[in-house]
Amino acid sequence: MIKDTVLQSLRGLFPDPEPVVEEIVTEAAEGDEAEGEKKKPAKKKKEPRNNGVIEHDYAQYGYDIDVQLDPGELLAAVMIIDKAGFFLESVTGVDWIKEEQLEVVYDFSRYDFDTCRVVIRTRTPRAKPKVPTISKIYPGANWHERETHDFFGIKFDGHPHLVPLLLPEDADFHPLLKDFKP
Amino acid sequence: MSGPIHIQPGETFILNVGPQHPATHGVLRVKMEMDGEYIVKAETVLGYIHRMHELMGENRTYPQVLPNLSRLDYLGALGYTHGHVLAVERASGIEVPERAEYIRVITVELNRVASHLFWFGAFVMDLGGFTPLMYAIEDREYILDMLEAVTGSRLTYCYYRFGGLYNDIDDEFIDRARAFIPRMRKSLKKYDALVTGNIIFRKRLEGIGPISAEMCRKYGATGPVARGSGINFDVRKNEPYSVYPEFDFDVPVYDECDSLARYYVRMEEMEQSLRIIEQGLDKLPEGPIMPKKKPKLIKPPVGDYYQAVETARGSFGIRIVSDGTKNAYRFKLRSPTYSNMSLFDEACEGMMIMDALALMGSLDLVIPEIDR
Amino acid sequence: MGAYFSEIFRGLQSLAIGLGITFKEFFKPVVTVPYPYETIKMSERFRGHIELIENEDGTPKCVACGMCQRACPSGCISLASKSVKYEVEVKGEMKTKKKKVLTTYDLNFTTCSLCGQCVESCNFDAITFSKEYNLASDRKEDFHFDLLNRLEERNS
Amino acid sequence: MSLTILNAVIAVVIAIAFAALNAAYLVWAERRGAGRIQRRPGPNVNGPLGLLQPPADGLKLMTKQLIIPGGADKALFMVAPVLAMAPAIMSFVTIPFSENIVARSMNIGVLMIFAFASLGAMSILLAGWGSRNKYGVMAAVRAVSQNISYEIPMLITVITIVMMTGTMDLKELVAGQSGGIWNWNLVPSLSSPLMPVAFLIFFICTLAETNRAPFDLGEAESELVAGFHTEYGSMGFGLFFMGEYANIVIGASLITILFLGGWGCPLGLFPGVWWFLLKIYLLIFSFIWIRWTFPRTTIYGLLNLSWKILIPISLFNLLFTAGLLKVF
Repeated sequence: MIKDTVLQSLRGLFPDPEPVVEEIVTEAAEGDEAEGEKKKPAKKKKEPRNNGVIEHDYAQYGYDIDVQLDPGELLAAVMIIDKAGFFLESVTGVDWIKEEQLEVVYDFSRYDFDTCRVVIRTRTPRAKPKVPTISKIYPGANWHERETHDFFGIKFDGHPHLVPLLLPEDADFHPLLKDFKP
Repeated sequence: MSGPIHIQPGETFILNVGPQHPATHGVLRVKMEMDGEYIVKAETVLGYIHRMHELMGENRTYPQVLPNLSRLDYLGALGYTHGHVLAVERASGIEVPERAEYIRVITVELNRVASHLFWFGAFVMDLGGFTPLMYAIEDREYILDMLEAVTGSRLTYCYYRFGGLYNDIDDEFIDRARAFIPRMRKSLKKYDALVTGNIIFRKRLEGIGPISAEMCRKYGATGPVARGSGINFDVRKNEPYSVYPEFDFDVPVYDECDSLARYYVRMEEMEQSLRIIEQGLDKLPEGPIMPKKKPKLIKPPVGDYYQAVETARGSFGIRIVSDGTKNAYRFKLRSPTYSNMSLFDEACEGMMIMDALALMGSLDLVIPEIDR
Repeated sequence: MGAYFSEIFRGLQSLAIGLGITFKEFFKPVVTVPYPYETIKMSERFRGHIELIENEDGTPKCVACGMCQRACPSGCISLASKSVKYEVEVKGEMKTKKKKVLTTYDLNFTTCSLCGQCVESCNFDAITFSKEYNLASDRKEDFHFDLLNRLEERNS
Repeated sequence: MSLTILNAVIAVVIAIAFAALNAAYLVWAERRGAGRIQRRPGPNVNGPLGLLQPPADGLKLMTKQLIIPGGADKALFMVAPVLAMAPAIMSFVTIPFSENIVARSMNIGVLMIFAFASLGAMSILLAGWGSRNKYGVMAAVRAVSQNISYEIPMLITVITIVMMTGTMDLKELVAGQSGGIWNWNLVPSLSSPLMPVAFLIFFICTLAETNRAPFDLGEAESELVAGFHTEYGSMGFGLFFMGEYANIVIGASLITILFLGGWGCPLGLFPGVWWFLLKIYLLIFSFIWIRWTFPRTTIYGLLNLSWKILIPISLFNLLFTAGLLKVF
């Protein structure tokens, strides 16, 4: 199963696996509740979700592996994904305004019947959003990253042509930021 | 035909194909650097029909977004609305009655046939043959009439609801659908003889516009574009959703990687869709079309949900990040043509303009769906 | 050499087949409807713009609850009402009751996306779809429908 | 002397009238024909069967403003449409419609028609170049290379026929085929067994020379927008349009004269102008029919067809026929 091998190699990215694994166990056991806390920290905890790998139930969420990591480790993770033969579905962002963070979400999937959807997330401070580009590994990410830059203003470091794609060429606004006023 | 290019410095010129050009089927613009008839470099410029559906998805309640999805792709709208309702149902755990799911599949497949028919006509028109478009539209009209009688609109359907359907199909629809299948099969034979066999047509497509499997993977191409490059990928089979596992159908895959392979894939897909419709009409269970207990207000629990469906153009994904309110926190649409189109810049380098436009036609573009 | 000629021959043959098909189509009857002179009947479920439904006495069924206004994704419905006192006989006594009466019901058809959410959200079956489809005008104002007016015109 | 000038003027006026009328009503025929093939009626609102459509179109075109794009070469831009129409009309002068109906019979009629026909490429080149449009220039280059490469097999085929009949006079060419279908050049005889092939080559070349689909690369709507006449509006466009259809009539007339026995009846009965007109309109119908059936070729496919198939075969035909003529 490709899922297990990918899980293993992705877990290898986290140098201090012990606390992460623990958290996975608790979160997976608690299911919805834990997910809720993690996504909506305003309710109970103020901290966002810790970095790590979570295995998800496909039927409930629509993807199998959910990885959160630092922008610095992004390229290593994408490299693993690329080696395993995944294709890039999309790149997008989420604006977590209460945590002063922007999240970049990468979706990967596979062409064969060994289905495995991987979601990689990385967070970057809202004031100075910057993540490395993956368009060197996946040229298809070029447009997706440009689109994310359009909508969220996230700078993709090393992107060859980071100009507005869907918005007008002179656009200096980022409509999907939660504090955007048209 | 890609030929050797010996570019003299300063000998190239920029050709703006679009935003108003007969071959781009809408407001797409490709900035091509040309050396005579050869394309040296191409840059696609998007956004001429960008409407920010994703922001609308955040500003509106879940049911209010329903009509938006069919505005994405006006040719195969039902596939997109299907993806949306499935995503919201997955997020909020709504059970769908079996009859509703069957009707959804039947109508989606009908819409897929309609979409491919129109593509077929428009593609041949790209190559300069106008008449097949008219024949294709005649058959497509039959489907649209049928869908209009049941959904109430012809292109921008708003037919699916969270948990079921807007209204049930009647016997008239079933009779017409049954009559449609043999009629369509006959038409497909006609198209085969008129277009597929035609030497001019074949000469224009055979070996033209190669897109390798590796390129598909790197750019995330899905749907008939990927299947024309020997990739056996169809969300209906790979990640079965709805009631598709209960149907017996094949996924056409061709290894030639050229425009003709993509043509064949779509033509065969129509036949497979007819098979699905046939089986669906036979198996159609009785029962309600809406669940008994349906939440009055749709408020999915907090979380990040993803749903992929196979539309006429490829794998359409929808991501809903919910914060537990009646509006989505983030509403991401992953449109298949966006990825398919992004490989055009690389694929058309070194081609002649007429071949590049044939390649563009074979990608099956619907611009509102790229720009969203 | 043989391949060269067989390709030419097969090519010509395929062209002849194509010509045969279009020739046959040439003699088939036309399938189009000459639109302004003939029109097709709209199907029963056709969703045109909305229209108010009246009671037996000709007043609109609408109770001005505003559900349709809230359901509309594009905010193209605006309605206003006033409360009217009226007397009913309950158990032999005359009682004064209040009810809301619709005073205006405007549909801004320029932004309507014909999704039908309003009709679905209505709990009183007070609105329906019209079957009008050849609406064309070069003035924006022509598409701000006063549905109450239309209802009166229909009745008169 | 003055009588000859008057004669010539009358002949030219009649030729212009015939060309213009034909051009106008062939557009109508094309649209009706395309409509029937596509199972729709075509223009049918103006007048009975839509017969008033061409005058209405003409009126519309004439009342429109002629826009000259900024930076265009005005002289070339203006002269190109005229160059499209004028040679076509001139060619009519020498075409014999029947034994007596011919404006000016010449003993080198074939040569004259080809001389004028080659001017057509010039007008496309000037139009594309003069309008300062990238699509126009590309289309012009295409159209010129197309016209040159198709003139070769066409002329070789004509040489074969001239060799067989020994005359360049169109009237005599027809006279040589009189008497019935078995005398037509189309029908293979002992000394010319490859004549049907020559006919096919000539037919294809006529399609290509008149820029008709599937060889309409100069216009190539889905690639080059409208090709060489992208920037033309009003009557400039109208002249191109009329020139195209006048060329089609000339092409059909040439095929009729060279291969189908001109005004002769297939059975040798009642020869006359009606047979000639019947034949050319049948040919024109087949042009329309072909246009609305096939997709467009590519520029290299078009050149390949000419240089790799048509020219070798027509050359072979020429040599073969020459040899046979020597033997018999």
